[in-house]
Amino acid sequence: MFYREAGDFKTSYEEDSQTFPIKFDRYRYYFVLAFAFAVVPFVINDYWVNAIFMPFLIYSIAAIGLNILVGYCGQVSLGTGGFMAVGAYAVYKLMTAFPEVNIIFHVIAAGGITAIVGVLFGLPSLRIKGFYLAVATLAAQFFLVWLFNRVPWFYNHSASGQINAPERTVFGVEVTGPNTEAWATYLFCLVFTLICAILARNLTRGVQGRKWMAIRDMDIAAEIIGVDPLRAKLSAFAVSSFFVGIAGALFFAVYLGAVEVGEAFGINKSFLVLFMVIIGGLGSIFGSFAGAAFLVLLPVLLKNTLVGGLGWPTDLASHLEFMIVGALIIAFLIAEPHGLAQLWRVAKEKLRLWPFPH
Amino acid sequence: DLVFPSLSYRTGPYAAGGIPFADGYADYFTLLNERDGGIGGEKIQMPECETAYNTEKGVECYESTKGMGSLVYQPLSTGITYQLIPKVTADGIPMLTSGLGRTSAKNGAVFPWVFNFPANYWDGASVAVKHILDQEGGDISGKKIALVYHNSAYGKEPIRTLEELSKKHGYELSLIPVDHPGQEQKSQWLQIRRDRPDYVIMYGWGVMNQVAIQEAVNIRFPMDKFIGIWWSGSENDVKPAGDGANGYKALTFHNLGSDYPLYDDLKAHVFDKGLAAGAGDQHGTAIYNRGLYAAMLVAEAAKTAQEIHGTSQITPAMMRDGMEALEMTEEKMTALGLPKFGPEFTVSCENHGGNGFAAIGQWDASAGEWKLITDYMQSDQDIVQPLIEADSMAYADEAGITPACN
Amino acid sequence: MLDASDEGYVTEDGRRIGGVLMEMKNITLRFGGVKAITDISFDIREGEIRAIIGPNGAGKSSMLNVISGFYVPQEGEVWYKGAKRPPMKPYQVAQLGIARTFQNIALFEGMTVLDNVMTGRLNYMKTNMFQQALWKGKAEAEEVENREFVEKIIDFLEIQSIRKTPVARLPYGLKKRVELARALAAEPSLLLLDEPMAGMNVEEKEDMSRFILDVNDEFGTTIALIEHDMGVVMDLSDRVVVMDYGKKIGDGTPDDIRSNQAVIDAYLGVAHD
Amino acid sequence: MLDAAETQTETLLEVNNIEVIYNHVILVLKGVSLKVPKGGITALLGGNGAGKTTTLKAVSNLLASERGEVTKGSILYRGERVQDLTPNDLVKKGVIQVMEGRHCFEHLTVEENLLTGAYTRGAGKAEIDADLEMVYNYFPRLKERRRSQAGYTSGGEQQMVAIGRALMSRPETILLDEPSMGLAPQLVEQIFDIVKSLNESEGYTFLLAEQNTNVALRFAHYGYILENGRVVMDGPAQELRENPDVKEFYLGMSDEGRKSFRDVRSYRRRKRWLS
Amino acid sequence: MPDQLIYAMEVFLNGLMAGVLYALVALGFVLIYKASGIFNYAQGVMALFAALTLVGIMEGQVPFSHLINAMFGTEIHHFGWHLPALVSILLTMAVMVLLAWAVNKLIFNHLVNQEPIILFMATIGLAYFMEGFGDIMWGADIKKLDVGLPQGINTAIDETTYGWFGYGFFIDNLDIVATVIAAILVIALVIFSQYTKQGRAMRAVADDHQAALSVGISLNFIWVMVWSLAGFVALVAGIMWGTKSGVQFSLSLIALKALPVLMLGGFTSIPGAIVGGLLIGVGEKLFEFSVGPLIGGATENWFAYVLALLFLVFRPQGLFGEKIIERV
Ligand SMILES: Nc1ncnc2c1ncn2[C@@H]1O[C@H](COP(=O)(O)OP(=O)(O)OP(=O)(O)O)[C@@H](O)[C@H]1O
Ligand SMILES: Nc1ncnc2c1ncn2[C@@H]1O[C@H](COP(=O)(O)OP(=O)(O)OP(=O)(O)O)[C@@H](O)[C@H]1O
Ligand SMILES: [Mg+2]
Ligand SMILES: [Mg+2]
Repeated sequence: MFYREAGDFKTSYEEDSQTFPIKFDRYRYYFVLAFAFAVVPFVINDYWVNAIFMPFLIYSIAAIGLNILVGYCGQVSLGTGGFMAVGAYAVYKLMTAFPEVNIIFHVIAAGGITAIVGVLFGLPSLRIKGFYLAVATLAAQFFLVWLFNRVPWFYNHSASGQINAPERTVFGVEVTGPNTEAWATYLFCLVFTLICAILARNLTRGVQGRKWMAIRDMDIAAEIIGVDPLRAKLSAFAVSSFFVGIAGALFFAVYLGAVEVGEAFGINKSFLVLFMVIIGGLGSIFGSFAGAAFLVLLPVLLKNTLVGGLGWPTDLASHLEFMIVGALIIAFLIAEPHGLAQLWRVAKEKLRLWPFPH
Repeated sequence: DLVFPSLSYRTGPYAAGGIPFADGYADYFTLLNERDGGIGGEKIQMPECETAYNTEKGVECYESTKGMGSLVYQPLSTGITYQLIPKVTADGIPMLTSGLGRTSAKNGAVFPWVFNFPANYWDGASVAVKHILDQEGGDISGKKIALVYHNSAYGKEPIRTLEELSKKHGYELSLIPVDHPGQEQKSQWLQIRRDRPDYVIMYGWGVMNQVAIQEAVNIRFPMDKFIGIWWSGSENDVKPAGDGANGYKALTFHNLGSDYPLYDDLKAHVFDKGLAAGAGDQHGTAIYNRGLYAAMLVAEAAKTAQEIHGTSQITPAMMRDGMEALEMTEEKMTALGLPKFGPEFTVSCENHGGNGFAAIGQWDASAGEWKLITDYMQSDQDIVQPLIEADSMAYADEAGITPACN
Repeated sequence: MLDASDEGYVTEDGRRIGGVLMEMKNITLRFGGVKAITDISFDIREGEIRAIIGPNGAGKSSMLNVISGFYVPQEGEVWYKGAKRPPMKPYQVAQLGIARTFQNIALFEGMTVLDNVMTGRLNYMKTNMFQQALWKGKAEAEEVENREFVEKIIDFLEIQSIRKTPVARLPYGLKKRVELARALAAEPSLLLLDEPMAGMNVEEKEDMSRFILDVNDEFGTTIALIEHDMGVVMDLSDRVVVMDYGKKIGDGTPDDIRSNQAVIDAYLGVAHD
Repeated sequence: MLDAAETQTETLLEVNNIEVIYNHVILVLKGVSLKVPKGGITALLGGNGAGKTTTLKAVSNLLASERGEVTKGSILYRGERVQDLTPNDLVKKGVIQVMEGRHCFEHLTVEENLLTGAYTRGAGKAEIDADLEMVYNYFPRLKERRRSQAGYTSGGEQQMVAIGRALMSRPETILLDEPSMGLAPQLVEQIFDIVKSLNESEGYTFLLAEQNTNVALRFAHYGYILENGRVVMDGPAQELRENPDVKEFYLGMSDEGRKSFRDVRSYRRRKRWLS
Repeated sequence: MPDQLIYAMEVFLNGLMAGVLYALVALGFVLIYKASGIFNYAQGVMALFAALTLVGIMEGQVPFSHLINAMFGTEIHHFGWHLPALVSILLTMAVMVLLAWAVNKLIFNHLVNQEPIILFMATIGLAYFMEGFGDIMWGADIKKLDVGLPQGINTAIDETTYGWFGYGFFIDNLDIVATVIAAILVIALVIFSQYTKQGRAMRAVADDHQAALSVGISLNFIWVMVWSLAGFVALVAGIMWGTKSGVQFSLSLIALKALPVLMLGGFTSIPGAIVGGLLIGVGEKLFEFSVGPLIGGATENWFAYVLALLFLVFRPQGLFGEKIIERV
């Protein structure tokens, strides 16, 4: 038996409700953290950061945010791209309006602004449910993109309509602008990701999380046992948008550096993040990471093997990449509809029983 | 080896434009390798990376290829260009965006690593108006010109220029945006039908072009008064509309068709050897020629660099010098087997964008081909140059750059 | 008939029943053309076990829904704790101390048993979202405190062993018990049970009966229950309302009901032993 | 009515030692065997989670849609292996299941629900109308509600719809899962009367999972008692009814007759045959 | 009559026509949603795939030629035939049935009884797959599609209205054809789903997979049938839109135009798709015509959604959608 939780008894409720109740898991978590903070920064280069780590970390935040809304509160949203745009433009306006304030606060404030916008667009969720709501959130997506494209104030009247991240530092180290170091941007994003994950975990394990899940599982029953559906849903929209806004802010300021709204925050972004959430596992923080990793890594991996390894023409490779990603999504769903997180859980369950079949 | 990565897009919504360009870009380098053994004796490597016109993939492509010693980037996407401007600047790798990208990058004092010769979006707008002036015998005051544009940063580029020009020439400008992807343009074209503008200028890309041309045919808008930017001037854009599209015009900064000595070489050294890139069915199309032309400019710049620095093994920084000292003359082009293929121009530190020459091509539906109907004309520098100055200086301010030419 | 004076009454087995806790006055509920409830009045007294019976489709569940605020009757008033209850949302009703179980089990399938029961404590948990997000401190303390209470309920209903099981995997009977646990966790003053024993065998019904009686006894919870098993109804309840086609056709002690001819005709079929 | 001696007649359905696993990990049935004779009413009794529903679903091949599978044993219908058939093949062979918990088509009207029951039949309109009339005869309440969406009908009404729908397929064998759940007492009687009359006059065979042991054993010919995924006892209904354990645990009778539910408050641990 | 009013009328009529085209796409969604509760994200890609296949068959393109050429160094592209449109349409239909069969066999048979969002996700996987597959099979370049449908301004209407108002209305012939086809489709589909046994079974399946199985409805059969129907609708939509704009990747994005239509009409209602389409078409065109110029235009994308959203706030299941049953 590889995996044991027997003998790991809890003597207090605090211990019982901790994030990794099993010792083995807890150590693995500490190990990953230590590795991410103490080893990775020293070995990565531009490619790893810009092509893999940064998108992974930022998308993880977005996925966590969306997971709160979709996975925990059951409100399917396709407005993620629009909300990320809010985060991006908010941080841009803040950065250019208050250059003396530290960018950390700008990013957090951008999250806050996005939360407010999220709540506005979440209002209809009280009446509109399921796929109707999903489609309705597209209104946010299209409207916001149109707005940022339309009103020159948002892009400081620049001729091209693009926004460019000016140079900003944290502790004297540049984290945005052209002259950043790989490790610095990586650490900056990593800290945000970690904090967001912890906050999300805290919010979902307690009473707030239960309210959301109750609404998700059966909204009528939830209301009858005392959950105010409007507040629960709006709070989910707020928290979710907060994270998504932070992701959008980092996406623009730290990762891309220059952004055109329709391109970077179009509807594809909304779908992409939703895919991450579903593939990773609805209602699971770990799943958000898994989903983000899956959809960030897989295409890169496929491309590198097909084009780099096998020398296929790029177009064939990328068509094939589409087919493989699609087929994998389906295969995963068939194997385990509840996402990578659940696959992991079942695998653990099997390991625990191993070598016995049941 | 000389590494010229190709960030192409053969998939996604703009594949139809991306494929011929990437093919032309690749075939030209293949030709140099096969026929001349590369440039100055150095073989050319051309790693291709698929971006699907997506900025994030573009970044990934840039990062994954820059380690190979890439000499110059040519992303063929305005979005990716903006992404890469700070990156190439920091990494010291030149970037060429012929007829696209950030217009004000023409100011090499602010954008030392970015080049956009021979013409840019603002030149395009100006040349279009110039053509209209010619058509109307020099007076267009009181005429109506409508701009149908892709509602994105790219599509909005010409607005300022056209506004300035309208002040100068006294025409009336109306703006008609079309949202991505632009499959439905009923309202826009009904509006045009009602307002009856004398001319329509279009800045479109992708499916928007075909639909616009089809709708124009439907409302019987006179095709010879409908002028597209070079990105709205491929065979793909006009063919779906059939005969109705006959007479449609589009700008171009290079010549059209396959009637050049170079094509014989291409046939002998590339096509017939089965080395053609892609499916090999794009030869001679407008955007394929653009790919050839872009590759030719890169190759000539590389040669110039080799001459300047006296070494065949050039670095990105040397490449930049070559680009900055590039001089395209008719002799040079004729020698390359591309007589009259593009405008003549010279590049300098102050001017990374050439001289702003472009010509008008016209679609001949019965022959199924584009034909150049004018000479290369220079854009109205009095209007364009100050705009570039203003925009690049604004950028310099924002990004804290001190413009300098050594 | 019992003497239903304001002071209450004493049951056969000697329990004291208090004053009127909830009173339904002339309730009428329609769905389009369907009249689910027609002009029904009855009361529920403090500490009482009150049964509602009637044929299928009589409007019993609808009545519970009216009580919990999910259906809004077209006519009639609901009085609670001596005051007329203004129109409210179901969650506000829950905050008044009315908890319930559902005819078609309405557990939160995606959560574990423990989480389900903890949802019953929602209205006792007051930390705000920021405290929640920080967790350490207030939020954790509150969680632990409520968890202790919930554990008591879990012990009481003997579902310790399935605490961490997702409810979706549980068999029907256990789900019903978890649902009861959730309702109890809210420490309600009025507990509404909609067919708590449907789909159970005698033994399980005995268990369930025991829980219901214990709740009533130990916590003094007032209970209104709908049930089709006459044995259970007659044995457990203090008073019974009988509905048929949305109308009230009987109200009284089990013995009264047993011998009520209208009830026998409409519902019991044969006189129940 | 058949009696014990006559159950020697043809065995219609035979379940041999089946094991069922859900989700690849949860073992639910641990070797269940039973025989359903033609023209008989066989009851499957047992507490919550004993595996009654699972057994019925295994027979009707509905397990796959719940990520469950039969991993061992065999299921024979008229001597023919039916495990690999699709549920609709089985319905065509005359086996239909009335699922636990009603499972009506919420958005269809009551009448449309009933008509879906006749899906597999190639019968003409007249014949189907006649059957519809028959169902309405059995359940007059449904006739009143025929035009309303099933989702809005009460629990009991839905149960009637589910049973009526199964009858519409003119089956040979009906697998009834907890037909009495949530029904008013006279309706329970009535439904069992219907079962009995269908059994006697039309020769339908029934396999019946029931919690209401009392009624079930009154109407069934033969019974199996399931606990924890195993058959712990079986025998003619008559005998089971007499069995003291059954009496105590399933019928709620003590020697003094029916116990009152009020008297169970004193703690009492149940006896298990196996656990 | 004042000019503005006449123009508005023209815009109105064109809005109706555009709405019909949206509705054609929406219909495919409705069919599949109605029969399985699956929100088929791949509907747009199916239209693209159908159109690609149609062109490919008509022009005698060799499927997978690019792949074959890349692997074997061959140079094959065309079979060299040119099939009549009708034959090609029938052949394409056969391909769509095959696709329906494969989709069910390989995907949805394994996902019976899953939550809607999971099924939705599976269709996303399908969309990815088919996008790559269609491109590999037929190439990513733009293809012209001409099955002989009339296109361009309808002169009769132009002249008549000119006679009336002194301003000729522009109505596209293609739109008129689309309207006729859509009307026929909708009537046929409504009759099918409301009054036939298979239609009833289809709705039953949507409500409860397991219960449908238990009464002997073969999910497999129903789904293959419905996906084939949806494939057929996709083909019709593909032909219409392909004729308008050429057959190419962007065709799959028309799905986005269909979504607000779905919301407005109700996911489950066939007539709803048409009515929703008309409302959206007219609404967005009139808005762009009247308000658009004031706020900078290009409002159509979001306006359709906002219109649908506002509407839903008052009627959460759309105009004709089935009421969401809320009972405890
Ligand atoms: N889909 C499923 N996934 C996992 N476990 C299941 C599933 N369905 C049933 N089980 C488990 O199988 C066991 C037997 O369940 P089953 O429904 O067959 O019991 P039953 O005898 O019908 O009980 P009841 O009288 O409550 O209906 C239970 O422990 C249940 O938790
Ligand atoms: N939301 C609703 N819309 C329409 N009709 C409804 C609704 N809720 C209940 N009804 C109808 O009201 C009547 C009473 O239903 P109710 O559920 O209260 O019955 P019940 O007494 O609980 O029956 P059962 O014992 O079968 O559960 C039924 O005929 C039902 O169809
Ligand atoms: Mg009820
Ligand atoms: Mg059961």
